[in-house]
Amino acid sequence: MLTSFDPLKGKRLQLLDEAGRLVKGKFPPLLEGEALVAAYRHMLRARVADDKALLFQRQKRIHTLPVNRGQEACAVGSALALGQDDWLVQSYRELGGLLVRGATIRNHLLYFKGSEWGSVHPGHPRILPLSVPIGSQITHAAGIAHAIRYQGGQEVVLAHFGDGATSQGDFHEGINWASVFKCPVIFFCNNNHYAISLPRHKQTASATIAQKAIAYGIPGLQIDGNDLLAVHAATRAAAEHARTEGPVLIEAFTYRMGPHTTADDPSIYRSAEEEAEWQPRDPLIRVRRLLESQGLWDDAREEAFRAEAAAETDQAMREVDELGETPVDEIFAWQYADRPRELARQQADYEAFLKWKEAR
Amino acid sequence: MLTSFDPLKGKRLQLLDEAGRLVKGKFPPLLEGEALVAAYRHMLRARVADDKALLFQRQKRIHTLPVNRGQEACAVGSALALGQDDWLVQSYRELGGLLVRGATIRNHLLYFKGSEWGSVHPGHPRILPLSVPIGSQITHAAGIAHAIRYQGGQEVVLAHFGDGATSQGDFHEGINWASVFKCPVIFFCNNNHYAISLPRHKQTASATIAQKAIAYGIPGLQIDGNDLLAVHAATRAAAEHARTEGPVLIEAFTYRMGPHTTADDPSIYRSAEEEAEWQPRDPLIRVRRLLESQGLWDDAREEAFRAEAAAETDQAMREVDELGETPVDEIFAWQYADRPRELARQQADYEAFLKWKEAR
Amino acid sequence: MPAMNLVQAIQSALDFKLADDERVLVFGEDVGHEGGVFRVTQGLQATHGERRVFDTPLSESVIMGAGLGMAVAGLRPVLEIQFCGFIYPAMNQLVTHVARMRNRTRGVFTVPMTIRLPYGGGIQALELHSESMEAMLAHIPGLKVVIPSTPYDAKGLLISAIECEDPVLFMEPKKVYRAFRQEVPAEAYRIPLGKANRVQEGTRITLVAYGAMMRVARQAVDLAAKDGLSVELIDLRSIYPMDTETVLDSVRKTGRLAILHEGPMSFGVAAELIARVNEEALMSLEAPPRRICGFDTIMPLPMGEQHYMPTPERVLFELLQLHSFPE
Amino acid sequence: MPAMNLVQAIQSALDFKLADDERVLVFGEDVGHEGGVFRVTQGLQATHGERRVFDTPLSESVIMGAGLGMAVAGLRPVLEIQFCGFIYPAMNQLVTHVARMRNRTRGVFTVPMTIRLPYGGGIQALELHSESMEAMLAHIPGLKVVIPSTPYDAKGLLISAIECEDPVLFMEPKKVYRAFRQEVPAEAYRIPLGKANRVQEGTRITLVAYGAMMRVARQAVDLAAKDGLSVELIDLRSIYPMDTETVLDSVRKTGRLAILHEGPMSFGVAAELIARVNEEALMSLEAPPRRICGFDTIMPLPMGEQHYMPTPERVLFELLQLHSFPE
Ligand SMILES: Cc1ncc(C[n+]2csc(CCOP(=O)(O)OP(=O)(O)O)c2C)c(N)n1
Ligand SMILES: Cc1ncc(C[n+]2csc(CCOP(=O)(O)OP(=O)(O)O)c2C)c(N)n1
Ligand SMILES: [Mg+2]
Ligand SMILES: [Mg+2]
Repeated sequence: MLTSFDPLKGKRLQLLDEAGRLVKGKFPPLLEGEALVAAYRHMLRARVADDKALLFQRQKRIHTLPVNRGQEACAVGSALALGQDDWLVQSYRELGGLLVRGATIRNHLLYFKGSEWGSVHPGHPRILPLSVPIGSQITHAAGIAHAIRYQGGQEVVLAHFGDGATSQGDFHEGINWASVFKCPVIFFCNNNHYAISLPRHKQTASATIAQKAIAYGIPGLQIDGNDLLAVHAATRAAAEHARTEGPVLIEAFTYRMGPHTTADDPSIYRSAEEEAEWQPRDPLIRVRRLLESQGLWDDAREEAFRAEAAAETDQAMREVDELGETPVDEIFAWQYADRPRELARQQADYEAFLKWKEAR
Repeated sequence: MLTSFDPLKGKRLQLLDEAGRLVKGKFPPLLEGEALVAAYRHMLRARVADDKALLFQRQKRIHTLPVNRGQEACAVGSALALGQDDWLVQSYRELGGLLVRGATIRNHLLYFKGSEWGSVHPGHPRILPLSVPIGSQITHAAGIAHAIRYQGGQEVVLAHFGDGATSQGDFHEGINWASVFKCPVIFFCNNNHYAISLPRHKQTASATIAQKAIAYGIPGLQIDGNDLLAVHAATRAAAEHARTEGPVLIEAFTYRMGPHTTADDPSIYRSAEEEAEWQPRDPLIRVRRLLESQGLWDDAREEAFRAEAAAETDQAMREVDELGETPVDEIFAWQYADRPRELARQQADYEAFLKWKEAR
Repeated sequence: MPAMNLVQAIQSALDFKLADDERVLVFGEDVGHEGGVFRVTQGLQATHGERRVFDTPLSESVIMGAGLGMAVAGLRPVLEIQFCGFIYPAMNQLVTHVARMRNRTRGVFTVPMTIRLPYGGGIQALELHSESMEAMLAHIPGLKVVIPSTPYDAKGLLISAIECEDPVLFMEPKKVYRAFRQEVPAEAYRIPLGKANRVQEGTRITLVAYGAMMRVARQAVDLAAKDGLSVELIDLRSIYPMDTETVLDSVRKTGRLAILHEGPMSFGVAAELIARVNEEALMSLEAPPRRICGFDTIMPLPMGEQHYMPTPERVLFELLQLHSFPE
Repeated sequence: MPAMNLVQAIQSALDFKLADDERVLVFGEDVGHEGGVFRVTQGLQATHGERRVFDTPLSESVIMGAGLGMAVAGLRPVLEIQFCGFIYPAMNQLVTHVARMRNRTRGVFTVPMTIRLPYGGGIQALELHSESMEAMLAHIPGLKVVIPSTPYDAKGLLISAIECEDPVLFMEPKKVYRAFRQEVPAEAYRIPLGKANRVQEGTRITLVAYGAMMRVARQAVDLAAKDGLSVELIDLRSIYPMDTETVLDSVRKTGRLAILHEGPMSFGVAAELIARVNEEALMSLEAPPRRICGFDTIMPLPMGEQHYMPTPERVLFELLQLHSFPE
């Protein structure tokens, strides 16, 4: 698959079209039957949690957070291609992928309420905490993959980032490193057409992001990022390649249907028409249609699962609502393995203040 | 020319072969007759100055400096394609190009003896001081070119850098910027096959550096960097393109015949055989052969010019030998347009020490 | 005089300089069409055009490096780094080129460039959206670093920064952006870089602060007054060069010094100021100077942030401790 | 015991840890086949193989970022940044990830990584080959910064750094690399991070230095002794954490403090130390502490460097001034 897609030919892999019909071609879908239902549930769960989180933010129960709507196929389809021991190096808009790997909605809300414990996932799956400095996580993926090769492991690393991230030096340096050392990384670009307000065509002058792979002598392909089956198949193929040959760059052509974060107002920089155009391409709709056409899903199941996910999210929010501020000791305890005298002193001073304040 | 060279086809532009014969083809040489003689003189002058500088360094009259031997065609051929008002953004191995633009051998030696005045060229031609942090100057070229476009100027910027520099984030960010804003820059990579000890094939996994242009949607071409005519023609074509369409990436395939700097020992990392292979490809030899075949040059002229350049270099060295240490005031005077009280105070303290020392 | 908040005052300075000087360009991530994530540059592109006010790709190193190139070519770039926590990718350009160009070329090439840098915490923001790293920046030879605390100062200092022949880091306290309004002249005026401002006289303690911490300081000074403690308050305004004289004058009078900043304590601005006061007025010090600062830890996420950010009460506590020395 | 110079001592520590712990990898620009531009890693690739000791592309940001990735995946990277002046491209990775990972993930992911960083001037080098920016690095919460001054200390500190569970910047004074030899045990030993070393007792002045400045300090102390002035000399060794106690003990005895470093004075290490001494021993100070430092300018090129770099004579001058206060 990887070699049959020349990034300069303007092709884009699609296995499931907007009407929810399987595209005839040489790549049979890898997700079928109950596995496909499970995948859809992941997407739907992420969608519900994301919608609710936006609401919770408006209620000031959590703070500013990125919005995932529209990119669920990218996150879920790619994460489903990973094995248990593979690594997920996230950006910050891959909620569905985190859930696939065992992260919880509770932790998602906890993080955005403002606790470091939100990055500590049950059972410590191999998920790096979200990465705020754009593009910087790309180099971490290269390093983890380097370690895997060194240790003779068979794992791969899936690194997510946006179209904006491709302008950063770290994108370039990270992929170059992985290419030179043939590290097992899938570089997965969620090209959602905007970096906050900057449209993709002002971000870089290359016709595609996939073609940037040529700069590193590695395969690059553009896929329909709203097509769960294409995302999954491409990531599976890339993982295979990564394990034996080295890195791959995938450009997933998608759209951020919501605002950049809850603090953003997309109406300033994009038209209602454009948003409307992407509406029917919603990645959930087409999987649902396919499942329905196969008798694997229906309105009742949709209702029931949505209600379940909503209840789970509400419950998680209530739990998080209960939590009080970060204990003072934690602020000092986790910076170093030991506690340098500087920190001990600052803590003692601060605690003296707290005592005084209480006594006053 | 630019469009006829697909960087993925493995072609390399050559107009003058190793035997000093013009290559038949669609690009007639742009340097002929007396202009070609002048170009050869620039190369030879740089060669002589470079050889002597190495010697002066061994005599401890100057400090560590980079060695140019082998790359004279790159520096001279490209600089000769510039007009009076164009900008030269140098790396640190383009002595020939500096001389073309009016810099002096004296300043070259002065800089490497250790004076900032070595970067101040007579008449202030548009030459940026050499850039030590690898690749960083690439972004400056983009910015200068941006200013040119903003001001509606017709100038172009020629930015030199090495194969090692292509691994830096600034290479990527600088070219991306220039591509997005269609800035008039010629990105000229002196691929001399080594970054200190690291061979080119360990620097990046792409088959050529030229193909990295595809990542930015701009033309990229590989040329024989030891071929003065190819360098010149490619840079001229690139300048034309830059003025109207935006940036171009040129990969000049060349070889650093000497050590990285006077502090380097290349025998650690490359074989005598390899060095011997490149000997006959010396960029000076083939131009000289061409000139001789056209009756424009001979041993006598060679001798005479070499002697002249040697005398000039010796004289420059003697002048620089005379110069004493940097006056104290200069260290404080040039940091800011004004002199912050911090600096005034530090200077006063230091001068008090000097006075005390003298009195002791 | 119109009443402006900090955002409007900065906008007004930018608008003035764009109209006043063709060499001024304003750019950065999202600063053009959108007007910046804080809307500080809102409307400027509409007024001055896309050539003057524009969006850049998401790459801080080339924003800084291209800015240097423009400056060298004769322009006066005013660039924005979206948050202080994102200055680091541009650090190489800043230290090795922007700060050095004048000295390296003996004035042939200079960098009259302004770097706008929203900074500071207390806004319950995401990671790396709340840092205060002015000490790191002020340690770099060749840069000037200024931090306004009010709309009035912001406008006057920003115009001076843009007109300065050297690179200036203009750090904007996000927490103050829309916190209050103040009368600010519609026309242009300048406040010299490198001058502190004694905003309130007092007799027993000298309290030095700047930026967003000035509001905290004012409240603490009021609280102290209620406790009968008279505190002299100085707004440092400029971190480099630093107006040591104004602080020295005050310390010679009060004998006691407290310095308040958000950035990590160790190797911070407070340490530098203490060193300078030692050098020139040690014998005036009646008590150990107190540093009221952020901790030597990363900024906690919002559920812990209130511990990190100095509050008026914490400042009061420290002032009382300082006052009661020796005890 | 073999006599080793600094280069050999560092090499010996690296060799030991490579043999001792499979998780240790050594990499950076030119460190593999060539053995580094200073030949510090010479022979290590031959002994331990290309998988353990290797060359990287010329890109500091990914050297740092990939190092972090390796550490998170369970390895113990020991990476080299070729010169202190080239740490800036890696600054973003260092500040926003390396220094923060443990705290952000409550210890799930940690970064036991050592960053070797040749630093310092006085070697008539090219631009950006002589910087001393330890204060900037020590201001970053989450990092440890150590600087040996002797071969013996270097070996013991480097082994401790590699075994440390947190990221350590190990700064190597280039000027000392081959300056002298010292007896250094062939076997492994550890010197704890964060402990200063009182290398010479004295009564009238406490002089604190570290790294390459220790040699200058020793000479100055000898000169002072000839002038009848007894100076206590402390090698700080660790910039963060800083062993304030050892300095305090000494200052309480001598009453006078001088600090010597190469880096720019303002916002430097000396300021921090003065602040700490103020906080805990102000009343012991009989004279204003003196900072003997690099200037707030870029390092001049070699023809001016001798002015910038503190010399034994300049230190002596400052010590005498300090001693004669008040005059
Ligand atoms: C180094 C850095 N610069 C700026 C920012 C501010 N910022 C946050 S998200 C963002 C846009 C990212 O765009 P993209 O990479 O396309 O990802 P998306 O948000 O679209 O998923 C910017 C500029 C940042 N987080 N890090
Ligand atoms: C940012 C940075 N890192 C490391 C160095 C040290 N260094 C100086 S030259 C060099 C190799 C440069 O190789 P290349 O770009 O191919 O240029 P060449 O020297 O071959 O002309 C290195 C690593 C540096 N100057 N700057
Ligand atoms: Mg995007
Ligand atoms: Mg090279």
